[in-house]
Amino acid sequence: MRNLNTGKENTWCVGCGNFGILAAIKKSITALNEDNIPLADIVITCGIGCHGKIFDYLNLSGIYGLHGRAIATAQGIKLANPKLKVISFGGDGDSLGEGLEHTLFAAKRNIDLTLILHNNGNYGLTTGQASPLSYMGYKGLSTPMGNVETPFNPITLLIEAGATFVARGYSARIDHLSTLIQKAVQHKGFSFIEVLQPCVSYNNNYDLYNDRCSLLENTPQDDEQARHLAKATEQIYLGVFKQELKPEYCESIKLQDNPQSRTERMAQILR
Amino acid sequence: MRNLNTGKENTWCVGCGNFGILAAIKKSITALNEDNIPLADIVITCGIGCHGKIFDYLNLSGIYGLHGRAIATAQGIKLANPKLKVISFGGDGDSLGEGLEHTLFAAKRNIDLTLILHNNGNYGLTTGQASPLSYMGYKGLSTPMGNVETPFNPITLLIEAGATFVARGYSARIDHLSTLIQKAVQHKGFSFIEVLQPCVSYNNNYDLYNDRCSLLENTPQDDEQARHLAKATEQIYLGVFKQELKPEYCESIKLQDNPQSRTERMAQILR
Amino acid sequence: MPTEVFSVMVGGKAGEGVKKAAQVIAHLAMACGKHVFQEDDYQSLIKGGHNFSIVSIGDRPLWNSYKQHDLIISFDDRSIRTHGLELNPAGMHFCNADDCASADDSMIRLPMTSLARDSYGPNGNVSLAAVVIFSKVCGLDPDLLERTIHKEFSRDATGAITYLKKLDFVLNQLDLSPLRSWHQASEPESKLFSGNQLIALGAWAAGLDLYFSYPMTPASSILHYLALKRDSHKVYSIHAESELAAANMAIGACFAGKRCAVGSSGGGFALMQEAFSLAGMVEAPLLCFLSSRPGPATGVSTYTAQEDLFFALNQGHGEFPRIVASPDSFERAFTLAAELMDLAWEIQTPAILLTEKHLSECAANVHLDGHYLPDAPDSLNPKKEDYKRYAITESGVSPLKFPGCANSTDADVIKWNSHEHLESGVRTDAAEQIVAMKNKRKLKAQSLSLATKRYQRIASYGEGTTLVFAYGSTALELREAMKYHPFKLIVPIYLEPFPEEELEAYRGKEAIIVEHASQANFAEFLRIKLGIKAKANILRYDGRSWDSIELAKLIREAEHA
Amino acid sequence: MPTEVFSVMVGGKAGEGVKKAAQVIAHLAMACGKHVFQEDDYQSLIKGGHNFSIVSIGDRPLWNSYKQHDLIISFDDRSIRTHGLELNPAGMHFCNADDCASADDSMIRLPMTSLARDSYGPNGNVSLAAVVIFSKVCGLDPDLLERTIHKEFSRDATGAITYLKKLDFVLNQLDLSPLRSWHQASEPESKLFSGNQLIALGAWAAGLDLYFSYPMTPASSILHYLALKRDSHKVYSIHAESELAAANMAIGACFAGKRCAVGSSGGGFALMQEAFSLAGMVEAPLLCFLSSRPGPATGVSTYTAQEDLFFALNQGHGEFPRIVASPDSFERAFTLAAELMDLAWEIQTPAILLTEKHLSECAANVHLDGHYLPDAPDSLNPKKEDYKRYAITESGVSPLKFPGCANSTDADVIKWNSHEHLESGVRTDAAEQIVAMKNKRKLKAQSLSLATKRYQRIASYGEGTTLVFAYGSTALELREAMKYHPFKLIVPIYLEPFPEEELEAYRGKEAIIVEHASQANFAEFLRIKLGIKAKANILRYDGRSWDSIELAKLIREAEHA
Ligand SMILES: Cc1ncc(C[n+]2csc(CCOP(=O)(O)OP(=O)(O)O)c2C)c(N)n1
Ligand SMILES: Cc1ncc(C[n+]2csc(CCOP(=O)(O)OP(=O)(O)O)c2C)c(N)n1
Ligand code: SF4
Ligand code: SF4
Ligand SMILES: [Mg+2]
Ligand SMILES: [Mg+2]
Repeated sequence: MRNLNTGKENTWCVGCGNFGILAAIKKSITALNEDNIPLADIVITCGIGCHGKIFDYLNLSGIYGLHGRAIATAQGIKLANPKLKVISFGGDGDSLGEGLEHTLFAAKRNIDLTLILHNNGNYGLTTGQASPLSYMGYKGLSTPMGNVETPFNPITLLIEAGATFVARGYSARIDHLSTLIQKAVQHKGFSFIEVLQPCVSYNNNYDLYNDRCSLLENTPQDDEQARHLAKATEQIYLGVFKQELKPEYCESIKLQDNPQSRTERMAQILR
Repeated sequence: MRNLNTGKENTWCVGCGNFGILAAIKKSITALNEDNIPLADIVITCGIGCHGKIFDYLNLSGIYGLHGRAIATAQGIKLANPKLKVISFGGDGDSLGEGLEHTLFAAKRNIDLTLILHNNGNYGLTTGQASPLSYMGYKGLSTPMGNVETPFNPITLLIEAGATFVARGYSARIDHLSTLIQKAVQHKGFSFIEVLQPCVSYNNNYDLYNDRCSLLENTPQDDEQARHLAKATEQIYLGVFKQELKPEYCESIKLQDNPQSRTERMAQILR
Repeated sequence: MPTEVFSVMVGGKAGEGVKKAAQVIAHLAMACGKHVFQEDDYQSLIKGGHNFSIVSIGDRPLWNSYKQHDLIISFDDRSIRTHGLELNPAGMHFCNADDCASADDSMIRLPMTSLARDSYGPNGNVSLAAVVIFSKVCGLDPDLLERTIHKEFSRDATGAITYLKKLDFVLNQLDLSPLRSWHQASEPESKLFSGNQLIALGAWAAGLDLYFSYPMTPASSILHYLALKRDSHKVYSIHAESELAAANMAIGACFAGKRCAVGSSGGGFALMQEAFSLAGMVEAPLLCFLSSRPGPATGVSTYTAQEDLFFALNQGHGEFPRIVASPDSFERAFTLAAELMDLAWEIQTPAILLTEKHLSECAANVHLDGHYLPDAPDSLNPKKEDYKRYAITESGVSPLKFPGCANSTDADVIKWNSHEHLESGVRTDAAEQIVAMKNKRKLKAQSLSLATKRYQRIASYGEGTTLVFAYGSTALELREAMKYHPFKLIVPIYLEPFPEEELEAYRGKEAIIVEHASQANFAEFLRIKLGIKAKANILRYDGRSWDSIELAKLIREAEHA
Repeated sequence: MPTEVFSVMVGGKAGEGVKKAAQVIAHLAMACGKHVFQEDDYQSLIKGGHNFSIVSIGDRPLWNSYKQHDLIISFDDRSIRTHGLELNPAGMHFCNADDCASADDSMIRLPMTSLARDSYGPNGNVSLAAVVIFSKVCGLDPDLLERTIHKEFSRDATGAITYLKKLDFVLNQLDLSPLRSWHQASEPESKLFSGNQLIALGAWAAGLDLYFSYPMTPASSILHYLALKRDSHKVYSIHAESELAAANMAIGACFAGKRCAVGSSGGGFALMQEAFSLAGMVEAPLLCFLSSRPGPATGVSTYTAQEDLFFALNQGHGEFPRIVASPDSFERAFTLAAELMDLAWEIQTPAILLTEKHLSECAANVHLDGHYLPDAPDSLNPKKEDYKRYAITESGVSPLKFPGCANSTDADVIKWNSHEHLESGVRTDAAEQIVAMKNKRKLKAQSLSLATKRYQRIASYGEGTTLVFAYGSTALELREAMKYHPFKLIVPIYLEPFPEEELEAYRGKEAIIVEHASQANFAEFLRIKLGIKAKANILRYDGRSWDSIELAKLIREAEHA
């Protein structure tokens, strides 16, 4: 298998949760490749933010897209070649702020791709402003007197929008996260993983996560239970909250390749 | 009280549900005015679509904004003058497609304004294409072989996003709808009303609604029950699904007027 | 008006089938070997209001619709009031006896609504009446009419035939003498196409597989047309959640090797600017159809304008090569869409086909023959090893590979990057690397200029001492105006890169410049590019198209100004 | 370099407080009566990598930072490698003995990291070391240093003082002879401001109440600065969910009578285009701060560029009057922000303050005195009765009323409309009404041209036979270059409406044109507007600012080209 490193200097802060995500994704890719998915069939997209830098550190094909639009770009790739496994990396500002609509519509469509949300509860790259997942009271440069908005809950929001695979991992639990990623990529339909990703510079919640994270015993039996468990705060549950099979978008629209040559097309028009 | 008609020729199709919404809003405004809200303090915004034409038929101040952005514009108005009662009219394509992010963030912020969603299950004005609320299988000009996406449920989506007043009305039940609107406007915080609005030209579901609509007996006791009732299809429930008091955005950011003159501001800068 | 043109106008409420009637009339005329030009005037409403459609018919190709008519059919009183004075001396005005308070004695009354109710039931629609009247007035073969009705009103063919019979009966009683006697000709070579249909087909001929769009008049009918062709043409129309989604999806699809396009009007393009700039940076062959209407903002949704020229030329932040071209005829709508697709892929940079409601939504009989474009050179055969997405080459154009496709292997890493990047596609902030990539894109701009020279970049029509400049569908209005007053019309088809070479002869010349804008934008453009001096600016900015006879007069006046 | 300028460079990792150190150094120099210019070079990363900051210090105002230094302080080895050669002959290079593998004997080693750890604990930060070294090297009063440290490093003042003492001890042992001996002067009249701070304050002075934004470098610090001033200045910064939200919110706030602004870089403005066009249509006084960085797309986030000129001039679909102006100095950033706020409200149309990372994020000592602008005439006193939002007036500007405010009554209906509209603000599709409103907006364009004449629209600096044109922060680089080679610099501050009158004297002249872009955009602009012939184009497009000495050389060369 091709080496997954690019040699690009890594510029994440020492101790950043993103390192765990990078390790987990490499593990997952290796496993998927062993499972007979050629690397050429794996494509990544990402938004702009600290999370996006993963693009430069992973020796995989893909698009380092615009802030907030990686999931739209990913859908375009999938529609053009449904054979590809498309994995999109999003920041919380990126995927649930600037690009919220694309995330929810991808879920609504149940298009077969995977969104990995780097939830660090802030805009890391632009120096720690509040994000849609920042807790109330969070002080960042755009909210120095404290954030006054209630954060979204990404798990329940994505369930509501229609995602058919919804899970939560933690960047410090690399093996668990890697298993989630493999499941998500193998899932036929839209899959979403919220990754709890401590940001040592602006939102260092390692202690909180290390204290409270625990694994779900089973996939919840229905959305209600999933919601209940996803919103729990005394325990922060990791694992698969929802997994369901529903018609997939590219299949529903009956996508087919059109091998017609230009002359054949012209002839068809003139017919 | 000022006459609420503008004299502008009404160009909705005969039988369109929008007439009921127009009647209900007039009733509500009259009632609110009797309740000592001056007309000068009531301001409307709307998006582009059949729904948006209500702007021209209502003799009220406001902004006929861009497609999808009416709720953002409304928030700007509210922030500039929190005393105003701001009512925003949105189409389903408008508020849950093009402008989805603004709708969900307004709810998340719990900013004190009212969104009235004209749910006609299609893009009426642009000749009936599928909308984010179109049912699976809906055939419109952009989906002639049938819509393949699962529609959002606007009630549960808005609850998920954080709206503190969430209700459903039906354009053919004008009195009930008018009461909902009054409650919504009086509610301190973000209020949302989904109005079932038959579109006689592209999605004529009067029969369905007349058959199945029934009033909620009480406001559900919690979100779970609200969700359950909002998703029911054998019965389509009308009424208030959620009502809750939470800190309001403009108050949370401690908005105050700044009466300082230019000279005083300059002096403060030089200090 | 020279008698060679016969013009029909149908007016009524939205929902009454005005446009449908006009389409069938156009088809009937074509069946008789005639040329047609159809224009629909409608507003943003679904039922009611006032719509009208014009079908101008001639023995030669027509480039515009006429505004005075030989036959007017008014479905309602408002139509009578609005169009009563647009009748030619020898013409006939038929009105609906069920709604004709303003009718005068010169008009012929038919109880169109009551007969429709009698035939179809309460929701009976008067559309067909116009077709039948036209057929009578032009002396058409009843057989041709009946066959056409069977085909075109198949949803309720029985009702339609009943209606036809009833109308026939009443019309026969009137004992009218037909204005024309047209007979069916051999199967016509041409078909009725709108500009938008031709744009869609041109792009499809050049390989379009996916169309990403969000509806916006006057571009929506591209989406609708392609959506209908899903199964027959294996082309997939994605109605995205917004224009932002559409444009970013399209770039993703390019990356994965599919030819695709996006389309909208000015407002939608305003939302696609960041993605447009992205296409410049990642070097995506993003093909855009921009169909203009009056602005700013929501503006006037269903009318025509050319206000977006500088906007289109300057889309997207940052510097990168782009192509902007505007079709001046129906045929060109087809070939240009294909050309721009090829050019976008050849140079790997975004292209805009700029047009207007007038061309997008008008229709004419168009003969698409074999004189179609050859395959454009492509750059899809990169060297096997050590693939670099942004390899610096002499032309500035780098080889393209697609993931998981035949042209790439498991060893290829294909990275597109919205940041400034190295040849490998990995991000960079280094000063020398920034300069290297910017220089590469500048090189591409030169290659682009060269490449466009393979295509017809300007058109010229007519003869005369007066020089007139226009672009886009204004050229159509002018070509028809030429029939009434001679002048030489020069039309740049390509606007960026600008075809200076072909236009060198006109540098510094005086000319009359005609455009649909309130500021003389195109005139300013010509001044900048060619130093053209405006002898006169003929501007129209009420959203309506010109009557070509009127336009000819304006040009004559401008000559003497 | 003339000895009048003393330049300090601090280099190290992001997170080590490089910029903070530079700021304190600048403050110390100002306390000694000096003028300063600070520039920060950093990349998109939070910790690690390589950042450096320059503080150039002089006895006269400085317009740019210098790229050769009298004092270099390297916190890490990478800094030594990167900047080792930038030392002036008599200068000193201090490096961190804990990370200095590449140091040579000419450098002075201090165990900055270990001492910081000893003082603050394991997370000790070396920032302060640079301040102490500077203070020693320039012979500053220890008292001044200690007071400053108390104020500026108050988060852990005890740690800071300990660190100071330890550094002092080591430095004293080295027995250095200071390069300068500067003494505290009287309280300086000027303060250290970045361009962005001045833009924020200028707008606030002119009434800014609400700032709507989404963070994007290099505009973010306007948001951060204003957010901090919430309680003291009663100004409210809304970090919206996107740029689209920000711009539409701002238009809503204008409607309700509040002065507001939006700000972003090119990518964010690409997303605001539809709203920008809306502002044109509804006639909203939308003030925009556009701070450029290299594009296209995400481009190079933390560097400077002037690539967005034509983009800024042509924003938004459709035709409407707009204002684009670019500050050429720190003081102008302040006054121009205020002027543009006034103009936007006077004419009720959008305005763009176009600037670049170089001005936005560099800082200098600026003396804001009373020579501030008078109130601009406003149009807020409409007639009492029968209010019409879009009443057609001689100037094209209609009276403004605000709902629920003192200037309106319960009878007033105030309708803003994104569709073409009647005077009442109700939508229209009618041909004559469309024309009437378009003419009204054309009238406003004329009124705008007149109104801008009240302000200083061009600046000119220096003397000489060589004519040089530039705009924006490039003027700063050139004003400093003038110290090394004489030329006459002409700077249009207003770009739209373009101040042709003031520049008439230069029409058709030859000039050297200097800009930060890969294509000669500004040169093309000057050719279009004034027929200026480019004797030479001096372009820089690696994102970096010029060394003014280097720039002076380039100009000299260009003269002889
Ligand atoms: C259109 C646009 N707006 C703003 C930015 C600036 N920007 C870059 S990353 C970012 C936020 C990053 O936050 P998040 O998505 O949470 O990613 P993180 O850095 O936390 O991983 C912003 C605002 C941009 N690049 N593009
Ligand atoms: C940016 C932009 N894109 C597209 C349009 C065209 N457009 C106008 S209304 C509309 C959809 C209307 O649907 P909806 O919001 O559901 O309103 P309805 O007509 O059904 O009431 C669209 C696509 C537009 N005006 N602006
Ligand atoms: S700022 Fe936060 S998210 Fe970004 S690299 Fe540093 S620790 Fe990681
Ligand atoms: S199209 Fe539908 S929503 Fe629009 S006016 Fe007609 S019935 Fe109403
Ligand atoms: Mg984040
Ligand atoms: Mg709708």
